Amino acid sequence: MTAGQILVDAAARAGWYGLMARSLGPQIRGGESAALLRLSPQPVQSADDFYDLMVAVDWGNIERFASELPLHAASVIITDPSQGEVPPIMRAAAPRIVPVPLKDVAKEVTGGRVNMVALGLIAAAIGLPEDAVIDVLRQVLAKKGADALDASIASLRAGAAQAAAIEGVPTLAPAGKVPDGRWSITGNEAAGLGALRGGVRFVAAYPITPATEVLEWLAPNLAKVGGTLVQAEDELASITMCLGGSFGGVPSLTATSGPGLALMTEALGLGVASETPVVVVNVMRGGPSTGIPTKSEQSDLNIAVYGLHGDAPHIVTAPTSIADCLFTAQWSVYLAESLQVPTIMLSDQAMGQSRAIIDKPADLAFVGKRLRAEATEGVPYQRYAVTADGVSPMAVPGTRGCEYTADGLEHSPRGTPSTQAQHHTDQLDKRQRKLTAFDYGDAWAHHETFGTTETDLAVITFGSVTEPVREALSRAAEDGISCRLIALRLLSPAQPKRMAAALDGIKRLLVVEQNHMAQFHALLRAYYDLPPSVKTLHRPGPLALRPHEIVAALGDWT
Amino acid sequence: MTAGQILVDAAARAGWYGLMARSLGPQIRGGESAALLRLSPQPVQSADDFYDLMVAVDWGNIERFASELPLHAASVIITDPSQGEVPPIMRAAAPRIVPVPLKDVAKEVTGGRVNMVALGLIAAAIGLPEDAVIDVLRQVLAKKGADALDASIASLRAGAAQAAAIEGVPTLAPAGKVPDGRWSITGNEAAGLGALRGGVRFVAAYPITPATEVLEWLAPNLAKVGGTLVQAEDELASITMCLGGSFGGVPSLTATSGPGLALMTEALGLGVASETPVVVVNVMRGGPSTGIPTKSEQSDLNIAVYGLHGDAPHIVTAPTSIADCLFTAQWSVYLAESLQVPTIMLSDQAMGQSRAIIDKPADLAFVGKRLRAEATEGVPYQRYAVTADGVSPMAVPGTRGCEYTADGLEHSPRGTPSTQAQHHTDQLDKRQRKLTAFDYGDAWAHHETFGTTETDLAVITFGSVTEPVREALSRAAEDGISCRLIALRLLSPAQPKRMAAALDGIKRLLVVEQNHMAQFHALLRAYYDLPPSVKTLHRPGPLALRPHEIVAALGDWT
Amino acid sequence: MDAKPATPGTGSLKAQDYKSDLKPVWCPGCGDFAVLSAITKALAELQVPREDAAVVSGIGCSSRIPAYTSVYGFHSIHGRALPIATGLKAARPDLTVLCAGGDGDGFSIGGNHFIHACRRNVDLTYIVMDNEVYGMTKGQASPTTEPDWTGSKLTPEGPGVAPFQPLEIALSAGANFIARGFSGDPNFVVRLIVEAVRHPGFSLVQVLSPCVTFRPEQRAWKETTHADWAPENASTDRREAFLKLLDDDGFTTGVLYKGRNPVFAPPHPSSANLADLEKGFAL
Amino acid sequence: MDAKPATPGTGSLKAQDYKSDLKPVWCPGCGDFAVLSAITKALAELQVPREDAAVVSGIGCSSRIPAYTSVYGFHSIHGRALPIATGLKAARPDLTVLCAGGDGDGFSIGGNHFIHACRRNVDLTYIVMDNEVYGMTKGQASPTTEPDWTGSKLTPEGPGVAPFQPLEIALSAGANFIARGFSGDPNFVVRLIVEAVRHPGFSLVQVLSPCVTFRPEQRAWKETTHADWAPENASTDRREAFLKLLDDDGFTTGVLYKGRNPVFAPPHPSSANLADLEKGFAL
Ligand SMILES: Cc1ncc(C[n+]2csc(CCOP(=O)(O)OP(=O)(O)O)c2C)c(N)n1
Ligand SMILES: Cc1ncc(C[n+]2csc(CCOP(=O)(O)OP(=O)(O)O)c2C)c(N)n1
Ligand code: SF4
Ligand code: SF4
Ligand SMILES: [Mg+2]
Ligand SMILES: [Mg+2]
Repeated sequence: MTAGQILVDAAARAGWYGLMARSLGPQIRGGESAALLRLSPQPVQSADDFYDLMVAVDWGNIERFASELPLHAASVIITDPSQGEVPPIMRAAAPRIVPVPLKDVAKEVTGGRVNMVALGLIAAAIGLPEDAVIDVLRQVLAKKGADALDASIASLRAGAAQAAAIEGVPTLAPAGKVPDGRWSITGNEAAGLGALRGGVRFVAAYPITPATEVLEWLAPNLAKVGGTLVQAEDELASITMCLGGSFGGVPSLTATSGPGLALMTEALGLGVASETPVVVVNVMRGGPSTGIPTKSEQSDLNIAVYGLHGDAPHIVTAPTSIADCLFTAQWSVYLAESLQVPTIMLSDQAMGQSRAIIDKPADLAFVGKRLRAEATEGVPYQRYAVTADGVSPMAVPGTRGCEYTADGLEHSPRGTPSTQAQHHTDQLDKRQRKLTAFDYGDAWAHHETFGTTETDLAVITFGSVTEPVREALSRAAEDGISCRLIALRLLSPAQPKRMAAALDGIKRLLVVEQNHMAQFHALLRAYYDLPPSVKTLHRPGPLALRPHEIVAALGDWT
Repeated sequence: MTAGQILVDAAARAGWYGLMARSLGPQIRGGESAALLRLSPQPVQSADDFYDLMVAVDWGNIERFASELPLHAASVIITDPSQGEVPPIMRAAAPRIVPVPLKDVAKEVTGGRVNMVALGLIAAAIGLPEDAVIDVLRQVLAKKGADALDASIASLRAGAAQAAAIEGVPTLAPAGKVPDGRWSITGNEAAGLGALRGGVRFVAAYPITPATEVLEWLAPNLAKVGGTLVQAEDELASITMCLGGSFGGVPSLTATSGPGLALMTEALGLGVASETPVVVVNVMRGGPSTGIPTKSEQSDLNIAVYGLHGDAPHIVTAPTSIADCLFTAQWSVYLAESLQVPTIMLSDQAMGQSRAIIDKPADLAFVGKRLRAEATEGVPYQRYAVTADGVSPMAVPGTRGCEYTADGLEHSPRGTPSTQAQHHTDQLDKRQRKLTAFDYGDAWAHHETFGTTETDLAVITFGSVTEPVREALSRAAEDGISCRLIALRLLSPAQPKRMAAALDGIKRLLVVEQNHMAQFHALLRAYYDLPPSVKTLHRPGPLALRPHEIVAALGDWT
Repeated sequence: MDAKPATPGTGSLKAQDYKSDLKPVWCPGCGDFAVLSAITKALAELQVPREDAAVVSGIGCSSRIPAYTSVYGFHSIHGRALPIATGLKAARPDLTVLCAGGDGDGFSIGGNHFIHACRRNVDLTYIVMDNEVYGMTKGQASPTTEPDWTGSKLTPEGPGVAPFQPLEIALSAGANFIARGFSGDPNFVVRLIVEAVRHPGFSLVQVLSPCVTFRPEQRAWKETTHADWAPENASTDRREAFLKLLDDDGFTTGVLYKGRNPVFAPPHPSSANLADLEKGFAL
Repeated sequence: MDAKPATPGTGSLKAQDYKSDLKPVWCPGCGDFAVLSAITKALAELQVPREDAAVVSGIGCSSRIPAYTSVYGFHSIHGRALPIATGLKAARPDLTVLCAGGDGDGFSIGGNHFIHACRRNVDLTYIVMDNEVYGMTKGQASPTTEPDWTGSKLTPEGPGVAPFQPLEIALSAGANFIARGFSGDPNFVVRLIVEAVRHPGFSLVQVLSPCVTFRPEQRAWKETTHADWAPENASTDRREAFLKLLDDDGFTTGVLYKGRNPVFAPPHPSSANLADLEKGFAL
């Protein structure tokens, strides 16, 4: 376990909330790496504008990720003088620099480690009770014996002893009462759990960064609840294995990222045409092509919404936070199963691989329920019956009297391949209708008003950008700028009526997203009537959108 | 050669123009089939509203494709009474029905064939000189000997003898002078030739309906001009083989249809990121999934424009007619090579597999010219140099001193993998800039004004729908409705300035396309400012959009 | 899922009961008619309840087969029949899963799934109707086509590539049951399919099935095939099977090999509920 | 394209000249360092002009290799190195084309291209750094991983699938040159690569290349490998090669097989111009 992880866990024990992300260099193992933490007495699921405290154990290759570590004049850098000068790039914001001979301090402790020294120093500087840290260490080092624990505690304390010299680091208020039943979870784990809650019992997997943890969390846990996971030879196989499992009646899911999703689109089209439900959790990373596998970006929106050939209506969802990965994954399974349609959930690296302390999520009723067919004596079963709501009862192998052949060729209601215009139109209509007629309820978007409801200003966003937007809007509200937030959880199909209601009275709209081409803005333009004045704040990864930038974009108008 | 084909060829010899499409049933061989012809003294590249004459040799399974054969009250059906009653579905429009005992007539000729009898009858009914037909027969039957030819001629004449009984079939005016140097060509062949004219010398192929003929035409012809064709194991291989050939400096192309394109998108993303030009001719068919492989539809627009993961700007073109397949294929190669970018040309089954008599196309100057790098002593070569126009000189293996590694990971100007925000932004910017800054010239769209220029009405369309739109607008102009036509040849990237100019003064816009979801309309909304009143006429395949329907859609306003 | 055993029943289902009422789109004389018949006869012999069997296919003439049977079917996309069948069987081990298709579907675009299905050894039977051509797309060379076949416009001088050897590859890749039949000897094909289904793990039955339209010369297979791999003498030793293959002319029919590789494990019985798992996240 | 012969030159280029100035991202001790070295030494021995050689790879730790050389390179996408190399060589037969990557890249996602590259026999050399794991994605089972390896969270009870046998599959699929090396014996790997490049057609060099991070036990390969397939005794007969493989423990190094299959034909010399072709459309 990394020092950063120990710190978050200790903070959690002390009753705080927190968030940890990691930034890794290109080296496969070793090389530069940074743990990026935020701790707070209130729930937090995204990063702040700047880091208050930076502890630099080593400056190697800092130029490769300095821009991911914004500091300001109030920041404090603790640096070991033996590592040489603080590089100019980190001094640009004129932070306060405090030299602490971390390595020397560690050397003076028997079995001392520089990471533990830094940990002790940070804990002391921010007011994190030593007990909480030692509790975690005890658990982490359980198997390593008493000596290891003692050495770590001694290192901690040696570090803490250096904290006196440090001023200006904000300390956290002690938590009144440690809230009960909180969880420590990443977005990828939450997606895995949401899948199980939604009823998924078959998973086919091909590893890819940054989605692998969804699959790795599911592997042992799925087995425990009687499900099956197959490691496939590639993504063509993983998605089609899922279609096979789902055809068999077992809710099925896979997880991937951009390059893998690209390989799945043909099969997703088969899912659409044959009306076989399946869920793909796509954890987005920098693109195009192999791009930047370890960094976050929201640039797979286009392929998720439009990437299937032919007229192929399907569902695209996006969680709005780490915790919401659970809800949205569960909801995605529910939608896929209810509507017999492939559903792509767009998570991203920033949510997927960050760990947060969250309140225990509620248990929800969204469990996938497929409309099943049973045989009726004398009435031949029509798998693709043209129904009013577009959903046709689906027989599952084992159901006597409903034997049918699922088909990716256009077909008659019975499923027989057909080139007839009428069959084509009827089936296209029903596949579209089942999605547009369905009542997605309030979950379609997260709505929130900051300040007064009487405002003509709104922000539309989605995915992991939602949390920094929320933070920005809270701040703006404090400054007297009221704003409505619409964070879409349902990216496709479009919900024009709900959107019209949500935008009622809005004259100025800011669209916030993390990609280069403003894909979300183009999607909104294509399917919604937007207010007269629309601005976009869009930027590709890897830099997170920070609350102050969003505040600034709002400010442009006001 | 089918009787339909002989008829078109004979008409061409007689100085007429013509068009032939085929409609086939599901049987792999045999089963129902129809030859759909249009003949005219003027160039024609699309079907009319109704067929004037229908000769039915057999009514088997007519209900499967009756809707593809629109008749009106002025139509004439010639039917062999031995085949039974004309089915009600074909009598719906109350055409005139003329029974002719085709089979009996054939039987009376030694070696007589019913197809030849029908051919003779049709030729005589429409005023096609017998000489022209016999000329073609002589060529077609060259290898079969004099007896076969004599029998065919006798059949022809026996058929012609029946023509007297037929009234009401419009006859064609004899061509004044037979125009020189005309061609008989399909859209797929034209695309193949355009590719060669553009400089393509490497092709990798995986067969798929209705694109196979592009590859089959290229196979022997490419070899003749020193190029190479490799039959690949699948589309993942065919597109990546093309990237390999193109990396080697040889302009490369493949052809496919929806399902194959879906399998190519990951590799196309690599083409975008590594800036490796390649052309994909995508001949659209009914979708989604395997859909309706033998019928036309324009429903791969979304995947072509948006189907790559990440921010992956690339080019999408569409020919506006069978003849234009040549021009647009050549232009597509030119664009791909000039801008070092994957280019998808969206053709469709209706253009690709129809044969037309056209005037010999002009020879154009659009030959792919890639900006090549040469080594400069002392200056290390930067493959992805950030240039003003976004195009970086590309070294080709064999160029001493410019050795570099192409990469699909985000990279520095030199090509070294990088996760840095600045590198990412710079490269995303340049890859976008090279496309948006380029001057596509007038070819971006086919413009035409029908009636007076002072009109507030326009139609935007693309692809094979263009020709019926042109015909509709000519008719509307005769009725006093003036209209501007903008048929986009460049579907992506968007050309907002050119479009604004083209739409200057337009208040009413009709968007015409052949798919279910109005994909083109959504694309236009996303990237262009459209006039206040926009209507769409969209319908999936397989039924062609007929001129009168387009006229009717215009009429709704007026 | 209820785990109904797919064991022989009372003998009440006849081959005809496994046929649907659809008329195949195949050309008259196509070898695939006999394969369809053989499948239905094999199902009758096995007495698999119709609702407990599924036939999965890709795209091609041969891949049309599922809808011509009266069991569950999935006519999917080109090349992906095997992973679909794999997912189905892994999720629903109670079903009898057949997978069927052509040489193009299985060995060209689907080649990767083929070798990995051989290795993975999920309990299913894969029937490949090999006509050494892409029938559906009007006659191009497939992986099993002879290098000098000049019948396709796409490769007018012949594909020029050594033919794919399905049985050798299957054996190398770890297939657990390997057989070859000829559609002109349909009763033998029935026997091969029955044995394949009964044998645990992944079973390959290559059926030489002439394409009378694009490879009319394949009618001569009647003369060239010879049933020299008697099922009762199938090798259980890979070395022996390899040696047989090295002497094979491509026309030997029968069962080449019956292995005893461990079969892909069925899912675990459920032992926990979600609340148990969620404890893992609690602080 | 000018057809510069890629024949040995004056001996002026050293191994070092084939190295770029980039520092590999690999973990200290990774077997791939030695493979990189071996490639550069082999190029030096062959004296291929730098501008006339290209190394094509997919994605994975091992697939990073092109940029560490100073010849042309294409670091492409996962699994597609072989078709890119095939297209390059088919379009530019004057170049010396190497293809390189990992066991996951080549045998899992790239498995179909692998078998078809073996058959197609384009003149290129494919070097697979086999570490029986997906290194880049932090240690999951690859096709060559033992069924009982429990080191991955994705398959906590082991992948449970029989390992992919690269050399057997290559031989079955028709590869024309098949060798195995061990990164711990780099000079031998140089020899294998040199022979592979010199041999016409498709050459496979599997190099056992330990992943010290996720498969530290592979350090023991030093003891288990044995160079018993002396290149000078390579089989030229497939039967003999199969028999050798049946006795192989997976650790024999050397050249197994050198075939004489016809090499994929280079493009035709140009004999017509476009105007000639266009005559075909004239009425
Ligand atoms: C992704 C994709 N590529 C190509 C095709 C076109 N296609 C349909 S069937 C087929 C080949 C069929 O050959 P085979 O599997 O041998 O079946 P056969 O028709 O010979 O029985 C091809 C290339 C397709 N449907 N999908
Ligand atoms: C389409 C796609 N799927 C998955 C991945 C993720 N991925 C990157 S490398 C790799 C496996 C690498 O294993 P191997 O080829 O053995 O190389 P090694 O790292 O062991 O050298 C995977 C699965 C990807 N980049 N693209
Ligand atoms: S084309 Fe060949 S394989 Fe297809 S149905 Fe006809 S005979 Fe059978
Ligand atoms: S993870 Fe393994 S294969 Fe990758 S660089 Fe490290 S040691 Fe080498
Ligand atoms: Mg076939
Ligand atoms: Mg590996």
